[in-house]
Amino acid sequence: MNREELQSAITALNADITFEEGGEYLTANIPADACRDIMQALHNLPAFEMDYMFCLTCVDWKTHLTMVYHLESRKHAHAVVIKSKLDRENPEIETLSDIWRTAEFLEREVYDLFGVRFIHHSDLRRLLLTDDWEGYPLRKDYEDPINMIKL
Amino acid sequence: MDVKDNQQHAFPGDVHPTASGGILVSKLDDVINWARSNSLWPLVFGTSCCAIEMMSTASAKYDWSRFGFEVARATPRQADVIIIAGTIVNKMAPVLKRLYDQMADPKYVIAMGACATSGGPFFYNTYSVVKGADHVIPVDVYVAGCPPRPEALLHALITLQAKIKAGDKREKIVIEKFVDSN
Amino acid sequence: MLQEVAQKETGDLVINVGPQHPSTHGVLHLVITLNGETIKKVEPHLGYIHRSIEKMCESLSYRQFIYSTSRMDYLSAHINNHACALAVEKGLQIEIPERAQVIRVLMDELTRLASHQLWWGALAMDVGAITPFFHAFREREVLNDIMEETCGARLTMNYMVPGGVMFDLHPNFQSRVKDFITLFKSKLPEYDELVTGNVIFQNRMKQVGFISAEDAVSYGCTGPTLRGSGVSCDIRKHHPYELYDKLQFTEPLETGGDCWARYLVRMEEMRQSLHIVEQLIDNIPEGEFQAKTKAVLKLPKGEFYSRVETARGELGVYIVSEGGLTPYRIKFRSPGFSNLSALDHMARGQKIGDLVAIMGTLDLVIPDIDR
Amino acid sequence: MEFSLSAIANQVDTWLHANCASWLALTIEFVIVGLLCIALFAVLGLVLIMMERKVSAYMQLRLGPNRVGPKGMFQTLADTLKLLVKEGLTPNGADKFLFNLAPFIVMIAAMLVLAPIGFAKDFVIWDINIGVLYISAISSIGVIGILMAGWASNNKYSLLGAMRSGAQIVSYELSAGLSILTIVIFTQDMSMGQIVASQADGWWIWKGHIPVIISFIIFLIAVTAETNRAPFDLAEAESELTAGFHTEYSGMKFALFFLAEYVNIFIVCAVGATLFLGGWMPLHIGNWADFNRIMDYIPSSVWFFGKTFFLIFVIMWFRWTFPRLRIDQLLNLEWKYLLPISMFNLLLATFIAIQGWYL
Repeated sequence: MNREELQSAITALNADITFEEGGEYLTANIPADACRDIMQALHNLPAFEMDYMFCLTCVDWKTHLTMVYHLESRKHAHAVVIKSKLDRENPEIETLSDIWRTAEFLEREVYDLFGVRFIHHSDLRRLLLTDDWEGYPLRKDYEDPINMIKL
Repeated sequence: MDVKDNQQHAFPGDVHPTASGGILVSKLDDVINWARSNSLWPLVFGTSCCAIEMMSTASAKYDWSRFGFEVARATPRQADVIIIAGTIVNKMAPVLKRLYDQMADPKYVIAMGACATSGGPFFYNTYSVVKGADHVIPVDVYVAGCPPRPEALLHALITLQAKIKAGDKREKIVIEKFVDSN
Repeated sequence: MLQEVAQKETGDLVINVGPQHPSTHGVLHLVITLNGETIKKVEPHLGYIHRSIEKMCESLSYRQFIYSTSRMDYLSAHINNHACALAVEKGLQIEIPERAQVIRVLMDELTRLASHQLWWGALAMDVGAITPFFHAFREREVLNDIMEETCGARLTMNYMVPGGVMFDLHPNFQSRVKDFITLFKSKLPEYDELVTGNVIFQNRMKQVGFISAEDAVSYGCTGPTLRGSGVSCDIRKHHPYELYDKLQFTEPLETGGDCWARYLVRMEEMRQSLHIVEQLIDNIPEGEFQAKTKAVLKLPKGEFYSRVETARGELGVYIVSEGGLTPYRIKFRSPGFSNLSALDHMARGQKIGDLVAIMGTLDLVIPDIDR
Repeated sequence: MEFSLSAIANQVDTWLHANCASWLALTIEFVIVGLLCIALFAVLGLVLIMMERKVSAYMQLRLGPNRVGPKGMFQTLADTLKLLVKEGLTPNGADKFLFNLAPFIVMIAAMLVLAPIGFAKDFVIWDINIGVLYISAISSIGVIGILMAGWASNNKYSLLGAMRSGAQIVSYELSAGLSILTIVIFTQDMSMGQIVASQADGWWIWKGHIPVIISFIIFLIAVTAETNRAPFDLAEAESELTAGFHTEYSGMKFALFFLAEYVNIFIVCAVGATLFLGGWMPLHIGNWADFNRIMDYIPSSVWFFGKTFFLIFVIMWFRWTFPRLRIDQLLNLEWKYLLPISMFNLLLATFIAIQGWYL
């Protein structure tokens, strides 16, 4: 599918999806509570068959957090970026680790560094930092006067 | 308190010169130091890039086996020198301390590369890097470079040998500094 | 404490492998649940070399941050730098001169060769044969010398900059690379003789660490790990960058899905890299080695994603720019991270010795995983 | 006068008996033999470790130790001295008594096997008439020390290593024993002295037909496994179990394990040389009297050590060439291949012996 076809096909999944202009990949903003259904459809429907999640990350926009998923279909060779806005104070989103197994570790990393809680994740613990670490270092307002020497 | 007085009442733990019978003991010490300096078995310990250069030092081109360093032990109990090859982060620091504690005396430490010396390229704006391995364990020899060349590591090992042969223990040097500064 | 309790209840043996352990190639920590010698579960604990590169990059300029990435996957330092340079160039929308492209591809492939040589030696050492390690380093040192001559460093080169490469090639480069090609071609059969043909080695590799194509894709495995399961995934083929669409090379595929398949894929990749270098070494065009760029780089507001094929798989660099001097957020999609997540799946039901072999064929570089 | 160890031994014996009471002479001889054994072990350790390092360096395109003393000859001396004065740690959770006992058991077991081995013509500590049986019995005691070390260390790696070692040595004892039996069948004597004497007209490896060649190969494989050497070094398995059963040992206790490994190699190679390559017996070819006489001029001890060191080199060659086997492959190799082959081989040997087809 090319970009336009993909856009119309994804719009058909959920009416609340908006699209961003420009960018290398087609970028869709989806509501967080519908995330799991849309992702399931993107993975399972033969028209999409997005079997490969090549990136999962989060961006702190100071007012809110945005989850960013990069998906690709190995069969159809099309790719899409899915974004989902999260509340900064209480970030929660359904886990995708049972759809793409790679998400299990990537979500743990995001939990570790951004504090996003993934509901129904089988093993949500800190991955890179020690268990008693305070705060979420990749957030923009993270301060650590002891360890961090600012330049 | 003047300097002379300070030297007479030396720092607690300082080595007192023995009255007599020193020749045999000091000769034995020399022999032991010779053995120790020529048989430095490194611990297999590498955290990042420097570990690759450490492997290069072991490889045929640089060949640290010439000096008898090639018996790299995987268990800290049998190692003499720990070459900190790479960055030490906060999560690793307790492990490094533990490894050091597990080693049998006498034990020596080489901080290989900028990261182990000072945090190197990861000094600023990082939240997890220990700014120098000497915050965790005492270091005998520092090697500069990111990563240091194998020759630099060999030089560090030879410097450590010279240090052991001279009989200078870390504690002694610290004490001398203390006395001098007074 | 919890482990002790679990141990008493189930009779399983829980052992910690790492963070300091010869087979983890760094500071990976694995908690392994054993039933006798058979592995029931492997749980990786990461972060023992988490150097917060992503946070650090947020305060470095677009020229500076590239240097920290060569410390990430230090065995493919050039390719890491390349990915970052590509992402920045995407933002700046600059075309780089053809000479620079050729140099980049040459350096990438030489790095891949060096990385695979080290992997080959380390894998053999993991399964107990120490000698191949030294044979691999013999050829690797030649490559290191070539790198040093042109880039000024043996391992972490920092040679690729936005707009091209930092310096021009050293005058000796061509002749030395040609010498290396003849040398390595004569040594490759030796590699096969020493390790590939060894019956013990084959037995240690075959039917070990199996992962099916579907699972491997789901785990996000890339590079030789996925190609060993028979899925074509080479970024150089599917999303060609620089000159790769004009070059002749094949993507080696094996369908076994076990360690042996991954081994064969990597061995063939070495030959393919050599083939690519051979095509380019006589055809380096004259001209500029760097495009004209401003002294201070500013990326427009937006998101830029570049993908390259490192020696371990797909590396993605995701830059979010707010239009400032530094990236607003940067994310490295490292190949090792996803490959590692499949370790538990591959190792279950195998023996301890197999775990070492599996980790060897995944070719993990821990700083690449932890970043 | 030609050099002969037995002549020296006899002179000492005669002198002692002439000057002392017989019980005193015997006691002094015991002490001398004990001291000689310990000295031999110390020298063997130094020489073999140096040899290993040089052989490995040669295989790996390196130079090996060459800085300490002339040509690096004092390297292992420095290592030994250092280990002597290094702190010997005992872990907190360890069973202290067993932990400290284990290295000595391994070492003593290795020393005991020395008794029936003839180092030169008529130069043997105790030519017991069941020498072969004695060797195979004593050499399996060492594994108890290894199991002890693994258990007492209170370390999971050590335990795994020790268990592996136990399984391995118990299995490979069988093949080693059966391959030794082949020679016993041909010689029809269990005394090591008689076995050497039976090879005066040709070593068993030449005149023993196919069964001896097969059993020689099986013997080499089995003893490599019994001494825990690569490719059967699963008990140590550096890349899997860090250092296996001696993970927690440091200083002198570790040095004992290290030394015992090399002494064991020497002993199994000495046994192999005695059984298959004629021990101290010079190379004799049929009735070439002149040739045989020239060979006799070379002292018998040189023959013995030459053969032994050749076998040691072969075993080192294995170590630096082959990858390690996995534990199940290791046991499969023994129980599914080596054991049936050696049993069949024994049958074949018996048949040939009954028919009297050997020279």
